[in-house]
Amino acid sequence: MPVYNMIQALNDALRTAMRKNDRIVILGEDIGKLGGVFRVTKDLMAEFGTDRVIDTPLAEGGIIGAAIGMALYGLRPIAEIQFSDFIYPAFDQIVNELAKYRYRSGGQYECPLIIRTPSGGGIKGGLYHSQSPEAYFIHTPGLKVVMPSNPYDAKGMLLSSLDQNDPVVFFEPKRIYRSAKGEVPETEYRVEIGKAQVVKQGKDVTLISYGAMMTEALEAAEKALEEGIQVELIDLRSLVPLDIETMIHSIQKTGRVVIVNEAPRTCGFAAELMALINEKAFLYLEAPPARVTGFDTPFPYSLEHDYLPSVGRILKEIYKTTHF
Amino acid sequence: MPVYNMIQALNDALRTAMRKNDRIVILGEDIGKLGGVFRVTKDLMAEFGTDRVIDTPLAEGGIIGAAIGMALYGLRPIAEIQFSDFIYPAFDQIVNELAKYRYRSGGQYECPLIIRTPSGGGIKGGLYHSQSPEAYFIHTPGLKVVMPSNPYDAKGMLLSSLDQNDPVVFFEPKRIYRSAKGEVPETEYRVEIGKAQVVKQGKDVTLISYGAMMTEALEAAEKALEEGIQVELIDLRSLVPLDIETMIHSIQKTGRVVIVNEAPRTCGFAAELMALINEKAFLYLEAPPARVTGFDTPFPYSLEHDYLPSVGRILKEIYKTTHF
Amino acid sequence: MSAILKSEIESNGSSVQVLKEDGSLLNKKAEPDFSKEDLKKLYYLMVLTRMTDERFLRMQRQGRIGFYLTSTGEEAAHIGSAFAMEEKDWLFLQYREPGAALLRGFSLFRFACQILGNVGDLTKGRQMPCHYAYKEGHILSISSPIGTQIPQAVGFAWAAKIRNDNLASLVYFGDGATSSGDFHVGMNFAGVFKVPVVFFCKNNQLAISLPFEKQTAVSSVALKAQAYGIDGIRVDGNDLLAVIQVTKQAVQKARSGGGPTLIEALTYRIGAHSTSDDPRIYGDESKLEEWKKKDCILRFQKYLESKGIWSLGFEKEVQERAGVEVSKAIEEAEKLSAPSLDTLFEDVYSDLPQQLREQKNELLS
Amino acid sequence: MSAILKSEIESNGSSVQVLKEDGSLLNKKAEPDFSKEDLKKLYYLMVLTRMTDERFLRMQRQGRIGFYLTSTGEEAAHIGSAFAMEEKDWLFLQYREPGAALLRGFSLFRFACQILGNVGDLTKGRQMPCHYAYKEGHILSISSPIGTQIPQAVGFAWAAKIRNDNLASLVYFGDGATSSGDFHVGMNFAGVFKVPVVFFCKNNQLAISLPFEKQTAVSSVALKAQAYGIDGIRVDGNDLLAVIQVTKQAVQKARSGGGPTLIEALTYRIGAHSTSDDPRIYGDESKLEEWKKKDCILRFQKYLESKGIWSLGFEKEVQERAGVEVSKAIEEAEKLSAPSLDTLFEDVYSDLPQQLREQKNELLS
Ligand SMILES: Cc1ncc(C[n+]2csc(CCOP(=O)(O)OP(=O)(O)O)c2C)c(N)n1
Ligand SMILES: Cc1ncc(C[n+]2csc(CCOP(=O)(O)OP(=O)(O)O)c2C)c(N)n1
Ligand SMILES: [Mg+2]
Ligand SMILES: [Mg+2]
Repeated sequence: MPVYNMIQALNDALRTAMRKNDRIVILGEDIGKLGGVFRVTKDLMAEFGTDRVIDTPLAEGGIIGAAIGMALYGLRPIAEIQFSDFIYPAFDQIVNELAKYRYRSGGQYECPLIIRTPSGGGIKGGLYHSQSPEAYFIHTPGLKVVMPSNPYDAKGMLLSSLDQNDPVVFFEPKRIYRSAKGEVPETEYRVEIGKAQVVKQGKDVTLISYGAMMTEALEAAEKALEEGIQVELIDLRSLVPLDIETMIHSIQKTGRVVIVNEAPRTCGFAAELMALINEKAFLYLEAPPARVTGFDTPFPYSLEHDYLPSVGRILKEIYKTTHF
Repeated sequence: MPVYNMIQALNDALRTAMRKNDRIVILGEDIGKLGGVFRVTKDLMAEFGTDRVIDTPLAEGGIIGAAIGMALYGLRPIAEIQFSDFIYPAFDQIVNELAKYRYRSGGQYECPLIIRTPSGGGIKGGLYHSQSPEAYFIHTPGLKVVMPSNPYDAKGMLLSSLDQNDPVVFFEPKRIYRSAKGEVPETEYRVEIGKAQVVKQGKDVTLISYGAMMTEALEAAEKALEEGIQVELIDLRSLVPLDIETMIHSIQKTGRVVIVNEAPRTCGFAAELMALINEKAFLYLEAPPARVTGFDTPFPYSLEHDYLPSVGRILKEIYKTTHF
Repeated sequence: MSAILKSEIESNGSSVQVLKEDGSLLNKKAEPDFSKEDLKKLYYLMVLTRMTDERFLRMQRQGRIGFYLTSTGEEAAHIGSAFAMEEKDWLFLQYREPGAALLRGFSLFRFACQILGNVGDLTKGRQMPCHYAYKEGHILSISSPIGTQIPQAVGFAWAAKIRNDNLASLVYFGDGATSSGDFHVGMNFAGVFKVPVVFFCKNNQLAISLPFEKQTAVSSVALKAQAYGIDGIRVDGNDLLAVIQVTKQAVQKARSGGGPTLIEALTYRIGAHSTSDDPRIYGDESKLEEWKKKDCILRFQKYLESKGIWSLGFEKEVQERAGVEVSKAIEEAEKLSAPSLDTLFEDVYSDLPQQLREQKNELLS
Repeated sequence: MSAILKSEIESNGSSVQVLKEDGSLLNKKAEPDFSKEDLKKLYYLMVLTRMTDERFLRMQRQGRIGFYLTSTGEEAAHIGSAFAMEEKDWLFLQYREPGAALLRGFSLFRFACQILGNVGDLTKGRQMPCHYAYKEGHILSISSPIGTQIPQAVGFAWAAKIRNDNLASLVYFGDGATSSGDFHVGMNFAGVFKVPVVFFCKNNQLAISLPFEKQTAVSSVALKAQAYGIDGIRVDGNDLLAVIQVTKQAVQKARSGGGPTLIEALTYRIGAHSTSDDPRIYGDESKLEEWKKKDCILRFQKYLESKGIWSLGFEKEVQERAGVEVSKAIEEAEKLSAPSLDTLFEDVYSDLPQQLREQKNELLS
């Protein structure tokens, strides 16, 4: 089995799917000859031609608007937004149109469109190449929202996304695009959308994260073990739909939970998870659910590693929670 | 003191402020001769002329983009977005530009811009004249977000918003535009941004809401009293910054809390309030914080009153919480 | 297609006409050779559309429906253009083109059900009146946000081109919509990728209260095509025959790989923007009177009269037939009740995810 | 201003030139009467800008800075236009106009601090390199999202007009930016309200990897002005004198109430898009070679030579002075350390609200 990084796994997923289904077209800025600024679409234009690998003008609203039309027609478009920080010119098309098309047409139409977009900080990108805007989309009914944290899931979830008859916003944690490596089957396998993964079992405290933050979370879990704290680590992977069972099941066991994500705190996804835990496992809680998140500021440049949840900050919350 | 509805109070606030400060300009679609589709800007063009009351072409991105430029210049623009459902074409300008201008310029520039926009359902507006998108803006550092629930606050908070040197998204709960009436001083008074109001004191359970939902919340509180439950009802009014003290103080007393807002549930503001309550008052909680919200669907037309939190649904949560 | 019109599908500001305002032919050679059946059908549809508007407007005033949008005065623009498309083509509507939907077989009964938002509504009572969707007739879903359908129509037609399916899409929008970012990106994409789409701007010279001359500083929407390397043409929107001809040429050009065309149909909004609007506050009375005189149905009627098709008897018959059709549809529709509670949760996704199942139980319990 | 140019500020596709490619005058009458001082200053600035680019590029390769964007080959376009504005005017930059900032007094030291993101950075180390803000020099804050500055510049100039302040704004953007919705809404608003703004498009014929002919189907950005009732003009972007003249005319027109102008400066991106880019994958080698020959500094140098200003000795002096200036600035800047942790929480709001106070304590404790 080849060992791929995230970029290679995603490239492989695209190629695999496009070979099998000629209704798949991909479109975005610089995805053609250049192969995308991160090379996720490398060599695809050479193989599939300019009708199926489309370099668009600089207009995210045009990319998503046109992709919606393609999906309505019966194609399976995969749109790339170069950085998730630049998704907002398409926000109206995504939240008012894409997310609501099935509903408002009474189910007559459907819009199976995948929006791939790199997100997250830690690459010295400053305010506009580092954002984690997933909460905006999680708050929008009609969208599915996923974020894999490793090459295996990246390929398997991208292929699963193509099975969905609903729009999927597919966030790619760009900080670990190259650093996350792993074995990736050459076959056309699936990783189910809507299922979390228990990465590490433990009985003392549940640690929940997703995306690039899984790296810090895992390290924190390992460090905590050195102090005798057994952390159960969950990679959500799929944010909408959410695997509530796996999460609640773990908390029923541990009674303690720390949530880690890098977006700004207020009204972020960690808040929603805390709310759900309150609703579904209140009586099991032996400490308040805690969150380690980005701060409520724009994303900085020089101090980005102070902004991002660190192993240290996660550990601190793990200790606080276990000693509550 | 005159008795005004919300529209009259807002109109009065605008006139009062514009008479005093000639740097205030207002701009938006149909706000001139027509006076806005809800008449909030009625007669202002006649009084202040077309340089200060500006009917714009149909482009929300243009309205906010231009208003940012005006604010940077030193004017005090107040932009109207005709319905908050139509704010998304300006989303990029709001979240990437307006919210971050001060930060990214290292404090060299500031952007004191007020965005007034009617929001919320219950007026038979269907998917696109009913939305409550406040969570998107609450999740965006750099913005202040408010929503008054009565004419007195509407005028007082609009005048206070003009004192802020930060951008303010000013949501107007349009369902109660005409139905909410009250005495409104003719003077230039202020209602402080960042202060909640305890509308009704009670010792059994804290009920938190804002905007049009205050109507249902108050009715539920009164009904609960008939059953012997003393509800403490809080009108948040200001969502960012949030009056955490008032909220926590109340919960420390009651140990129980129900939150009501009409936006879709997942990742909505109620989740954030629940998270904050966990963080700040966990040991006081005698029952899990509960939320009554809109459902995770687009906003419907025929069934809108089933979608919106009703007195019945609120009461049910109050009972559940008090009998936990 | 006559050469007279053909040469006009170029970027210029002048306006194409076939019928003079008195209904006589401007140029004999430009007359299309439609069958009497077609001419009668078109006339009926225009009358039916206007009558439908009147009836729903009245119902709104009676409180029987919540909201309505008329297309009075603009029937030729949208019916003519829809007529010029083939059945296999797809139409993206703004909201003020009921005649186009009726032409595509959207029954008045379904229309009434949509307006009432009842169980007979194909869209399950989810949208405001006049925001329907009718896949069977190749009518996409109408939404309120202005301009959003424009890039969607581009993507749709583009997909057909990619699949080598020989069909086109036509997208309607108003003069107000030309100011939206979506207009710009849609036009630009269509130009770059030579997409088989027809952009059809119904310039009724008003966007709620804003007159066209304040919407943009250019004198004609058609001129905007030049920014995208696209052909633009302005047609007299109250001239049914000219609208049909110009649209036919545009769609033929699209199908044969010639790329998109922007058609501007110049007309005027005779009624209010919607039942929520009060044009007395901002309206231009003299312009309104001027345009009322140019009524598109009257002009076509005079043409039909000159062809020996229209007569007082014919008119009476048309009016009666239309009247019965509308009445019956409304009567049938009003018998139906609101959609059931569980429909609230359907169609958000292709399935019903757990959280919606729970929320549904919450509401129904 | 010479009549030769004046007549050119009209919507047409042709390109204005003052200097031929060999540096000789196309038309004697079009020659501006700049002082020797000004000509020398302009030359120095162009050389300094290019040298700054080279030095920072090298530093990036050495790992001393994280990212950089050069403007090589495009110096005339942005320096000439900035020079044409008065000091009281305001400039909205995209990101590839360092010479404009230097002209406005943004010191190389401050520039280097911004690139290093250290305590000397006026913007407190918050943005990527080349995204500065310099209020003292009337330079607005640069952001990454393409096109956003366009409607902002319109609003800014419009505010000046409302206040009867006699000043204008100029906004820079690339050919790629013309596809954004913000370009459209900004242009349209400016046309409707006759705003004293100059739209300055540096058409370097590339947007990262996308060549201009795939960005839009129209042959010239200047033609897009027609969609908005605005004057459009294409100028040879490698001709410093032509850029200055055309911009001066546009800003004078703006000030005198004549409304906005769209200037397209045709040039070419000689370097990579940024240090993250690799143009070997997509570049057009022959076009690059062709444009390298049209270098703007060389052309201006030849003109100066013909005026007896430029000589080998002069060149050496300029190079040395610029070299020292750059080296000193970098040296000084590299002495400084990163901003302190508490700056993370400053400037989100005018004050520090409670939740940020708490988060700050969380981080610092
Ligand atoms: C993005 C957006 N902004 C504002 C509105 C409110 N609105 C509804 S219709 C309309 C005017 C549309 O004018 P035009 O496109 O000319 O169509 P017409 O109504 O004249 O047929 C406006 C401003 C909207 N629906 N969408
Ligand atoms: C809204 C948005 N989308 C995408 C990007 C990524 N991006 C950065 S620069 C660029 C190309 C810009 O081209 P142009 O406007 O011609 O300027 P140039 O770089 O050629 O000077 C792109 C696509 C962005 N910054 N903003
Ligand atoms: Mg109109
Ligand atoms: Mg460029």
